[in-house]
Amino acid sequence: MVQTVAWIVSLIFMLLITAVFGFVAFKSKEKRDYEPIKKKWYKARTFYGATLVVVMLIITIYTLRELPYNQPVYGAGNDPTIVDVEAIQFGWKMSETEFKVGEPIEFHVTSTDVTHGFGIYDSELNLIAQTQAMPDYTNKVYITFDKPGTYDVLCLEYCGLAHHLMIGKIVITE
Amino acid sequence: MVTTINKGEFKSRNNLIATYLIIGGLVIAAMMVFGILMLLAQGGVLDLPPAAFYQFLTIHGTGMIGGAALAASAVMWYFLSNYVELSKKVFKLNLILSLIGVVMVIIGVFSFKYASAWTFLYPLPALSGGAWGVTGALLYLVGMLILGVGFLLLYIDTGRAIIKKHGSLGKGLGWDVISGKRAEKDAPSPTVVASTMVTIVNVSALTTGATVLIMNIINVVNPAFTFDPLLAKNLTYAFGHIFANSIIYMGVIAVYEILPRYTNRPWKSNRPFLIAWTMSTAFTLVIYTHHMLMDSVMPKWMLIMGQVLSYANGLPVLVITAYGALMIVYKSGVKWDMASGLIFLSMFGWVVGVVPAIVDATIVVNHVMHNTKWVPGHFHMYMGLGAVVMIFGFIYYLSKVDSSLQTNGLDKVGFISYTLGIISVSVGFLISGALSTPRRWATHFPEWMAPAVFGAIGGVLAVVGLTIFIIHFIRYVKVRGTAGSDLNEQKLA
Amino acid sequence: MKQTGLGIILYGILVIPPVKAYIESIMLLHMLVQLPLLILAGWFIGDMLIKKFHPFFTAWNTDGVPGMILVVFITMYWMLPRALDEAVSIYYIELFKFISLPFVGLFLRDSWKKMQTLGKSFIFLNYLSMFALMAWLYIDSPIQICNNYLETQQKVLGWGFLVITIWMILYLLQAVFTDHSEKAE
Amino acid sequence: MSKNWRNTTAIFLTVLLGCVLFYAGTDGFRAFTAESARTYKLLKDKPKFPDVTLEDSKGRVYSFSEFEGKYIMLTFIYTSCSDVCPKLEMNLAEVYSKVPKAWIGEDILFLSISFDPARDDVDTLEKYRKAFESDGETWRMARIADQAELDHLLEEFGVIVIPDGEGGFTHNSAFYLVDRKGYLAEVMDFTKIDEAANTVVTTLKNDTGE
Repeated sequence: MVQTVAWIVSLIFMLLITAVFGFVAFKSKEKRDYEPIKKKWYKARTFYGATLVVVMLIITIYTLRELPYNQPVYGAGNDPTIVDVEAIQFGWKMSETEFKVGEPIEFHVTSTDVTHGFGIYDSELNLIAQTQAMPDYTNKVYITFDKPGTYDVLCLEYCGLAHHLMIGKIVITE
Repeated sequence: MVTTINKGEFKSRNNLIATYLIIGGLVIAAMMVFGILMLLAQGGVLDLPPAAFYQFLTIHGTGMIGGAALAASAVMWYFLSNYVELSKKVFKLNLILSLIGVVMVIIGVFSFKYASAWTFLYPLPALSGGAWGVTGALLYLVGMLILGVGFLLLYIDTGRAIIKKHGSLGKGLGWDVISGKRAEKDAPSPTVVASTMVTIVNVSALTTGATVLIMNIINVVNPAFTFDPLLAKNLTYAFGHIFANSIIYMGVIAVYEILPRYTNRPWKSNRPFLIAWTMSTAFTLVIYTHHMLMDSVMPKWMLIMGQVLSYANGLPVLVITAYGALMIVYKSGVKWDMASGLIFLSMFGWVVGVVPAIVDATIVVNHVMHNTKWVPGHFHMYMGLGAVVMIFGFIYYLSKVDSSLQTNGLDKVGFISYTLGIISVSVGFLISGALSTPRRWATHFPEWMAPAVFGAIGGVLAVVGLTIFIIHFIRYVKVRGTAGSDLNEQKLA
Repeated sequence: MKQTGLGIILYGILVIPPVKAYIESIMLLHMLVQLPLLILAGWFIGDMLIKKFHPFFTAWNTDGVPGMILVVFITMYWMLPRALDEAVSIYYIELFKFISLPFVGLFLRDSWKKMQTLGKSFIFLNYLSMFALMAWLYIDSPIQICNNYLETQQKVLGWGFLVITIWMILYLLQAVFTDHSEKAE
Repeated sequence: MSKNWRNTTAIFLTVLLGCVLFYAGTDGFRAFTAESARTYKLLKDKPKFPDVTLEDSKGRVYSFSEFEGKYIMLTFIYTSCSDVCPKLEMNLAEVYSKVPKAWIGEDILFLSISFDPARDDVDTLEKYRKAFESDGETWRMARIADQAELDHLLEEFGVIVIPDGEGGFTHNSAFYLVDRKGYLAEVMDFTKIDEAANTVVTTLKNDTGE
């Protein structure tokens, strides 16, 4: 799951940074001339900077391969179900709410009043996809559910006093 | 460099600086209390009506940004005035306008129930679903506009002063040194470079902000005038992102100025440093699009740039500023006290806060983490543990050089309490985010409550720490100037 | 004195009925040509007037702020879509246009040189964001804002404002990034 | 301060003057466009509907005074209009459906008036009527054949119609409600259907005493 990966990666890097700062703080009691330190660590910086750039580049390329904005390629005879979603203060109007496992679905999301957020949660309350619901614009979510169950649609952009009550339901059957 | 400033002038400058910092500090502390109340409500401990929750949310965001920006601008002004000639009148005017703006915002939120969150996403101010009326919206929006005017005047003045001294803003960023036309030893000081960057980005941000605020005002007064909501969103986030970010870029001046004095190692602008700051200037202006990664109607290249440049924007701090701070401290025999400790902590806070930010700026991650509590997790870390700590580090520094006030064990308790507190708050948020908890929800499902309560407890610790800091600062204000010489700061190292 | 003559001639041309009618028939010309030219006429005429009434201006417009406030209010008034509409359909609003705008030019001339960099920059940035907003309003508005002009003209005006805004941004960029150190010394 | 009192006074006066200018120029910060100013003025003046001669989609010719005793919900349109008018009429249909059946025909009539009599003859109006599923009785479509009468009406009701040179017109749009005596009672934003329906229902409720 993406969230777990994100959390673990962040944790590792944050702990690494903590270790570095801790180490430097620990070593700060010693007193040495600045010039040799500068010379040595400037050189190390070039290496460190270059490594960082390379790592970032690799991650960038890796994570940009598949974007949620891209419409999936549908097989012949496997046309997606298009669901019109309209957000209003404070509820969801969906043209359809019952789907089958494996059915490709396109949610076409818009809003009639203010900006809302269209977030699909699985039955364990994990966010699995989202987009913004904007007036005058239609954002799309491409998704194929692979597990049956009841999914919730929560509003993810603050839209007014009943923002947290804006919950819709989707049912996925086998 | 300070030779021209006489004693009296020095004192009145510090008076004004102290006023800024006290107001900023108190506002931040008060906003933390609102933050704790919100977390308690989300944790199911406190029964807060949703209307009150969203009013708190609005005031918390607005107040934190406003208070921290005010205090950070005092840090910048204090050090920048050593290099260029700033107008004290304008500095005072900004304070007055800010206070007027704050009062209007408070009245709008609490007396007229205005609660659009500090992002006031168009057309929410006009379409509240009956929750608030035109008066509340106008008080808030006009209040923000007045606040913006004050800050705009301040940055026009810093820009004017920098141009007068250095010739142009390009030279303030050291472009002639980068291009090799000028020697590295004649480069503008880090303070000037950072101030130039802040001037450029904030004048842009505030002009943009004024446009979108007036646009909202027009829409509130006459809903028949409608605007493109996507463009409005772009402008709102461009303004909000830049202005919020500038706080840490103002605060970091304290790091550049204070660390060298403690370690007796100079922090000079060299070419990589200048390049890094020019990069920061450019990136800060354009990476706001990472707030819009979930608007698939945006041009795709802009969203991809949003990810790529957000990554790149981590480089200046990771490779230059934080690295530089570590180098300066490493084996320096630095004397640790409250000021140097807080300054070092602030660099840690900034860097560590960059990590979840970069993770979230990744489009595939953003797809399931945008607008979850992961986002406040990252910015509570780098604002709470970075920017705010820079400000309080400066406060301890100021009280040290400008008075004979000693720190004691209580301050150390404050330091530890605050650090642990903010770390708990941030980690609480990050865990909530990893659990998909949506951000800005007045109530939580039971499975999301525990981290909120944990965060609230952390918040209490942080407020305790912050209160100790503020008490120290108020004691300093009372005994100011007792160090014998106001020019003491020059001799600190 | 030459300028004053020029200003009077310009003003004279602008009030010639056919010229006036033609300019006012096109929204873009009305707002972005006639109004600025009226201001310009006032600026030129101001050459003599300011010298002649020097004591008055020194006493009442010492730091340039009062004059600038008038300038801002009057120009803002003329940016209201309604003002433009009524200038065409109501004669006394039209009259007010031909009187108020030359005064804007006059006060602008007197105030601009008296104001400090801070005030001038602030005013400049203010107009920058105001013009950007106008561009947005006129280009984006799905409704017809003015009753006397077609929606397409409205859009053209919006683009006109956008061009001005971009031009102002470019001017600002060159102003802050070109070297001013010689001047400062 | 004393040295510069004139300048200070001038600042004060100019700010005051500016506010007065804006207050006066926007009817007390109420109307920023000529359209809103028009609505505001109409509601203040409440003009009487002039007695014009109408020709409706069924070819009947009668004068407006025949409607006396009933509320009239009005729109101004032309049938070859491709942008605002269809929307205006669609919204009118929605308002129509929201008014309780008991009142329709008895207490209130709906009427769409064409200001393009040259092209909108009886047949064209009939086609237009069908397109919007109006019954032609309780919601009628009509033209005013006499140009002078038409111009007078448009003038009275502040409707500005500019030919765009390509056969179309640019015009301002709204819902108008005329009371039983033929005086203008309300001008409503045609984009806000619910609000307009509410206003109509409330007015009728107060009037019929239910």
